Amino acid sequence: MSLVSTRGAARPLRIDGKLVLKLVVLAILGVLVAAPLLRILFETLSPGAIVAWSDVTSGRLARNLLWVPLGNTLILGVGVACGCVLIGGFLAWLVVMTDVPFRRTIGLMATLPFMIPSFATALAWGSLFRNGRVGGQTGFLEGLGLSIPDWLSWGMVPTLIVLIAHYYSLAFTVIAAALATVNSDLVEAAQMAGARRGRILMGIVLPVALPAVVAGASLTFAGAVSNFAAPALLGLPVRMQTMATRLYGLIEVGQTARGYVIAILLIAVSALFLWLGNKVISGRRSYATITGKGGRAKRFTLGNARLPLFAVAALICLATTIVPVLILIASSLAPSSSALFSNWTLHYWTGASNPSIAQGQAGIFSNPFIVSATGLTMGLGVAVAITTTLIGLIVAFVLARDGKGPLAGIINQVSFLPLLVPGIAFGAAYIALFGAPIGPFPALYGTFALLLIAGTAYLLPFSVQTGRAVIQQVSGDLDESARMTGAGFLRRLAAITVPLASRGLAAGGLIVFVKIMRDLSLVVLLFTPTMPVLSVLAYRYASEGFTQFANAITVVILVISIAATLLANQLQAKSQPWLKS
Amino acid sequence: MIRIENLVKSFGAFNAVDDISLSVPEGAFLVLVGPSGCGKSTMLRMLAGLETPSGGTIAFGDRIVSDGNRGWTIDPAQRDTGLVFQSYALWPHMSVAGNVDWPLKIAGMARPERQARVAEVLTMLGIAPLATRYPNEISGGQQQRVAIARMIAPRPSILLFDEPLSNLDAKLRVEMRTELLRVHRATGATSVYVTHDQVEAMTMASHVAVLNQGRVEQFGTPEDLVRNPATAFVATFVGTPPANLVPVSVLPRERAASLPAQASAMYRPEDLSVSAIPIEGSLAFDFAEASPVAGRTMLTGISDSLRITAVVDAAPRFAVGDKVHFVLPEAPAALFGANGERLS
Amino acid sequence: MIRIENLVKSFGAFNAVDDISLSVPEGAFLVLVGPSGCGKSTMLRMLAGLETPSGGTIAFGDRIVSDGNRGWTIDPAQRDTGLVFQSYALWPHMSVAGNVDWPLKIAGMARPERQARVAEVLTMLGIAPLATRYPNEISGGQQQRVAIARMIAPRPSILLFDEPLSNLDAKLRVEMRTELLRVHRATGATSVYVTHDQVEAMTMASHVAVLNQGRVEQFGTPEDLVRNPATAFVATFVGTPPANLVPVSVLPRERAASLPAQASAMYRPEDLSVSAIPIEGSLAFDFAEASPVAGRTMLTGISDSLRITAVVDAAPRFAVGDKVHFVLPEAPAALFGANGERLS
Amino acid sequence: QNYDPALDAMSAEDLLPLAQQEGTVTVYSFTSRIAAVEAAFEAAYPGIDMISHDMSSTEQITRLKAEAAAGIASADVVYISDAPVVFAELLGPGLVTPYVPPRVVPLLDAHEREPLLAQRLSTKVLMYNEQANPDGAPISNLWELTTADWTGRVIMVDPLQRGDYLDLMTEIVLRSDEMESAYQAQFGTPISLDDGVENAGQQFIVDLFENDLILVSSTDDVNAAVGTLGQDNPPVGFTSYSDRRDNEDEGWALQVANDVTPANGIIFPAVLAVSANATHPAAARLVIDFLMGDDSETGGEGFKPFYVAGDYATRSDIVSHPDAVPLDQFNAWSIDPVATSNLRQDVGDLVLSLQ
Ligand SMILES: Nc1ncnc2c1ncn2[C@@H]1O[C@H](COP(=O)(O)OP(=O)(O)OP(=O)(O)O)[C@@H](O)[C@H]1O
Ligand SMILES: Nc1ncnc2c1ncn2[C@@H]1O[C@H](COP(=O)(O)OP(=O)(O)OP(=O)(O)O)[C@@H](O)[C@H]1O
Ligand SMILES: [Mg+2]
Ligand SMILES: [Mg+2]
Repeated sequence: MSLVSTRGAARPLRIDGKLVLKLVVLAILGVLVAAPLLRILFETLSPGAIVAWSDVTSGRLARNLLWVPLGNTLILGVGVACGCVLIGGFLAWLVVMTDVPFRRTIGLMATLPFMIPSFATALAWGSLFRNGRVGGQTGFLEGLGLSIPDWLSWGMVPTLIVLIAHYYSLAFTVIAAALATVNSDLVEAAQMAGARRGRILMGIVLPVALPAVVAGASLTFAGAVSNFAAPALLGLPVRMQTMATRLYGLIEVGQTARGYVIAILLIAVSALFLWLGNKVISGRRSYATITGKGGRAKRFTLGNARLPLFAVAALICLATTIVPVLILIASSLAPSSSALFSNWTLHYWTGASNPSIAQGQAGIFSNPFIVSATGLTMGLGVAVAITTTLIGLIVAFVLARDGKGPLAGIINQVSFLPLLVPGIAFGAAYIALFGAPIGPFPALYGTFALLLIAGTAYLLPFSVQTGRAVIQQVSGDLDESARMTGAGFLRRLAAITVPLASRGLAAGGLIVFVKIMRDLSLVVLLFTPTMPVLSVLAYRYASEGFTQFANAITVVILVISIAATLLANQLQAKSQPWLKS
Repeated sequence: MIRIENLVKSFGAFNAVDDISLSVPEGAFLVLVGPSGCGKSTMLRMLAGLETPSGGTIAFGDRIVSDGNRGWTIDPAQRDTGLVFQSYALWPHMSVAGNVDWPLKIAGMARPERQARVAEVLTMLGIAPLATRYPNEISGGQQQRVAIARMIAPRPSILLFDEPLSNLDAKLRVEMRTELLRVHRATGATSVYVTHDQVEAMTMASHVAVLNQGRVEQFGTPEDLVRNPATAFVATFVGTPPANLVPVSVLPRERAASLPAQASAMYRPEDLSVSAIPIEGSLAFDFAEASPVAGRTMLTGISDSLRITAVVDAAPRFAVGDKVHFVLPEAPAALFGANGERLS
Repeated sequence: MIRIENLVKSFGAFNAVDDISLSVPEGAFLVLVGPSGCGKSTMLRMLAGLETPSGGTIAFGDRIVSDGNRGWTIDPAQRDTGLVFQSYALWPHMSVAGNVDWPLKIAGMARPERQARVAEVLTMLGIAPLATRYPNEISGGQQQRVAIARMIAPRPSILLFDEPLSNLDAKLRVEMRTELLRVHRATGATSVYVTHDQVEAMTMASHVAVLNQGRVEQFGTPEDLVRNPATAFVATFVGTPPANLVPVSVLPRERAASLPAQASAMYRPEDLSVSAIPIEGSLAFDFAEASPVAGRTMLTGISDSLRITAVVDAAPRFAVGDKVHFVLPEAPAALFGANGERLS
Repeated sequence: QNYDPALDAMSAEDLLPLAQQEGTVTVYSFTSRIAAVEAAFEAAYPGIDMISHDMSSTEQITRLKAEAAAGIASADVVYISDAPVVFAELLGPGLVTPYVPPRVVPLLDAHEREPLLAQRLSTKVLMYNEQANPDGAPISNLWELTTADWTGRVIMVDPLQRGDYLDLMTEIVLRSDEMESAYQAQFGTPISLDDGVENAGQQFIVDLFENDLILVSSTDDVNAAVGTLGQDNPPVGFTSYSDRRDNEDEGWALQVANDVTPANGIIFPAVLAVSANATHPAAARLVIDFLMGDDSETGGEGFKPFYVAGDYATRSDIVSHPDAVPLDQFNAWSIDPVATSNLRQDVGDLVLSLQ
């Protein structure tokens, strides 16, 4: 495939278009991702820091520094990935392929947990299951007189559950996008074979969307292993450490080199998993479910199971979205974090400055910054979502259409790495690399552009993974028939691949949007003080102990995210008339 | 036994299947033929339970399996039917053997038995060497055979075929139809078979239904249809080659004489002869094509929108555009009225 | 002009196309026939530039467009070819009209002209009323016609068809082939056409190549192939119905007498007759099927793996399993050696 | 040095015109209270635009190092906690330079002027629930925390998650002698050290961890665990004294345990420095001067946001907040950032080996 359509005489020494495209992609990734990562690596190799490697991997501290947290992390990663794929896959199937009632609502709710910060989900867990180990307020169940054992209050089990409750929506989003394009005759063929619903789901629907399942598993795995809030809140009281809490702590107490070594090791381990996942989907199998024979999208009737399955879905949504959202909203209204449902006041939202409350902080809507910050944050979110989706699309296209060989392997791995790099390290590397002028390029320090580029690189994995999963489902002959017309690469991408994969691309874009809206570590390092974004404002409040204000801002972010989701769904429905059934 | 009563399927305002009633006994081999878009696949999909009728009923034996008037249909899984999809609908993520094996697994068959069955049907369809390939690694005709293998392996008691041999070469098609008939007979199943191949329809069918625009034009045995087409549509649709229908108004005067003016006259191709010069009872056409069939030559001529075909023992060589004079027999084989109804 | 030299395409160790050389002049209508999986689609895909050959070259006119030895191929976009995919490859997100329109848009045609062109080809293929539907809202045969419409609308100078009429009914197929030939002639394009329909091959082709396992078995005019099959394979593959090949060893003694023992004798179906009792020169087979063709009856008998077909004017009624005695003419129409080579 | 050394000796009045010429000044601050300072500063010195950037100490350090690597001078003033790390990572390599406004030199102790200027002091001290302990602190000796009475009832932030808690642990080791006599005072016998334990401070940490010390991830978790009203048997924990000011809003009953042998925790500085490559050196000094407060008892506008109970001004002429234990009666160890930064990693490794 050629990037530019150069008509003219045959040139016998033409270089292979596919190779060119791969090299271009690799160059982009090299600049965006590999360079900052290498910088982090080199930082651990400097004479003063290199000892960190032996400390972490083999010294007497290695057990507590690395091995035990690594073990916990892997359990979390694998457990969360499996749980998320199962729950997300189940809900996606229910929403996309069946006639379950209120499926739009379920579909919307299932995308929310990822937009709710994981600390809120962890708090929700605590407010139900917390026991007296730590002291302070105990949870609802102990309040009823039940005695909750430590393993249910603290440590691995609640962390796993909370992380699954938080991340399954990622898997849902990706898998739902893929399932929306599954030709219903594949399912019908399974029905004809006499298979029951569960068998069809596990035997045909999920396997045929395997790229999406793997993408969902990869993203949730990475999310779980790098999540700090949940293990810190729920694991620390029983001294459960993960790589993420270790990493955060080491950077926080100034042992940066050790922290970066841990990060690099985490990346290496995750890369192994990613490689395995990639191996599974880049074999000879095809996952082309959108074929050139105009497949129908049909909903399957659930019959008697309709209400029970709806109940299950509703329960999941209730537990993972409504409860945390209520807690979040309550904690933006309640003066005391230990009595979330009493003495509610709108002060933290709209109140004017009152010296007796929160040192005279006015409510967030009375804060002049909040409006400009909201605009700015959304601008940043939209800009990053667009650039990330565009670059992710091209990377995903290359991986999906030509995913074999070492070059593709490298592209795949490199484009996934940013997910595992601590934002602060990534941000620092970006300042160091792009802060100063490079050749003809001006210094980007303190500009919106730097944030845009860094945000793009940082969030690329989301769009690559989601994009790849859906593009793999578009049968190759659809692109080939467009090649026959003489259309160039970009033209085909825009007219054929993008519309067919649009649901997945939109899902990826939405995740990126939500993620950058909430991200702090990257933004705080790269942004200039004069341009506050919402997450920074929330951080300011939180760091002074004004959690209600911080939570109010989190709710604002959540509302924006939901609005964006609704908008995307709306556009989606309009732009895909052929999918109506 | 399959009994279909007043079956209707509409997509919006459009009736893809429009009030069809017919029934065939158990063990029958019902062939559906009809022009592209007449509702054949829709019929099969309703028989399979994949589509709920908009009206009418389908009964297998004494059991009503779909009732369009009440809007319900028994789940495909509980009908013991198999369907070869027109689009194959192979599972792209399973190998050829995997595709055939999965339904057997669902049926709860033991592993060794399954392996034997898979090997058996793959061999029967000549695709055993491809067992480990994936659907995207085999040719169109090979894919089609995998679709057939997958359907017949569990030996369902109702076999539904949607143009199952359309992408096979003539030789293989002849062999395959023998195999399919053998399966049909061996299992005592009832089959419904959609095809565009006249020879297939004639040799395989115990019953043929000719559909047109969602309705049954004629339902009967293959011989019936060829010998006694009930409508002009059937006359021009069935047969290799099908009969010619010439409006009385364009007939040579000597042939039109005793016929009603509004009618159309049917002539069988083998009753025509050709001549290089106009003679009595001849009509001039532009030569279109000639092809050897069964040791004879099939000649086609076109004149405006009228197309005529003659099968002759020996034909002079014509070039495209030559005038050919088709000589009509004294009396037409049948006469049809203005609305296609048979007059005599 | 298309010149193919020593063309090879391998998938791993398997050669789908295995050293094919042939050439046809500009304006030719080359038909490729061959059994399922013999490499026809692969050939077309290489001609289209979608696949790089593993070896050999393809030249359009004087210009080499693919060179497998050096591993390069000119982009499909720069070949001015059109391909009807065996799998249709319609764009599911575009309406029927949209599918046909998009290539014209790419070609930079102005809007009114495009609209006219789209309407023209849709009408020609009888799918104009479906213009606003999406591919998943039309039947298989209708989809296939959209695929044809999309390909011919921009009038490429090389037309590649991969079984373009396989899902159409016989009547429509006859009309469509006339239309396609008209397009072919009107644009002066060179066409390469894959089909399993013998009549299509015979009536449309200026040249026919019979492929088998990636190789050319015979290349020539349609008449050539039927009259003078070069190999046993061609003899049993081409013709409606194709010729019978009987090993000399199973011939009745009186017929085998003067023939070499290792050879196989070819008999044309129309040269055979049938008898209910054994007579001189007859061979007993189990009755398999009978079907009316061109006013005659085509009878097929099977005995072990041997299958024989006769076309007779009038045949008694047989039931499946009856013994039928096929009477062979004194001398076979041709003789082939043990490896399929023609002896006489 | 890219600035005029004379600046260091100038008074605020002298700096003002130069600063106004510079026009703007950028402050990296570890506390969001800088926003209030910004408003006050701009009111006090019209014509100078102060830009404050709020980020944690860790982020400041990371950012300053990255900026230095790229040759960027973005910050002018660095207002930061985590003094031990700052000394090692910023001051040592010369990324920041010290500055003490001449007018406050006599008001500060030497260790509050060097190596960097300390503006105020924060605490990590032992707190208890005064509702559950109406008779006063349940603890009078740190070693009590290692006894069976307090198993699973002492809570603090993981010292490997937050630098100030690591500083607390380090200080305990640095004060091993005092810990040793406190042991004697508590148990009546001289301390005997475990294998591999080098001193009483380390022994205390080991014993504390083995007594099921509960670790959490933030100070607020400690506050809620210790302070929440209505508990029968609340734990005690190390947290910031100043968090007591939230008692009413949050429904807490936090109170400091002041009479603890040998000390109830640590008191440590928030420091001010000028970025080594400051592009607005005069304005930077003016901001630091402003942040040090005026000569009134409460420090005036510049110090106002920091004049709260539990935070202590370093200036000897600013009196402690009336709601808090006065600084001179406050029984916490004042940390020595230099000594701390030398020992910190070792103590961290000890804590690590206990988890
Ligand atoms: N990716 C692949 N890997 C291995 N073998 C392949 C692959 N693709 C095609 N083949 C094999 O190549 C041969 C030629 O395939 P091709 O599609 O050209 O057949 P065809 O002549 O078009 O057959 P049909 O008439 O059934 O469409 C087939 O035997 C097929 O199994
Ligand atoms: N979703 C739909 N909306 C509107 N019309 C439809 C839809 N699906 C099918 N049709 C129409 O219903 C008619 C019957 O379709 P069906 O697929 O049964 O045809 P068919 O007889 O199988 O034709 P073919 O021989 O071409 O496969 C067609 O005219 C088709 O255009
Ligand atoms: Mg059909
Ligand atoms: Mg093919």
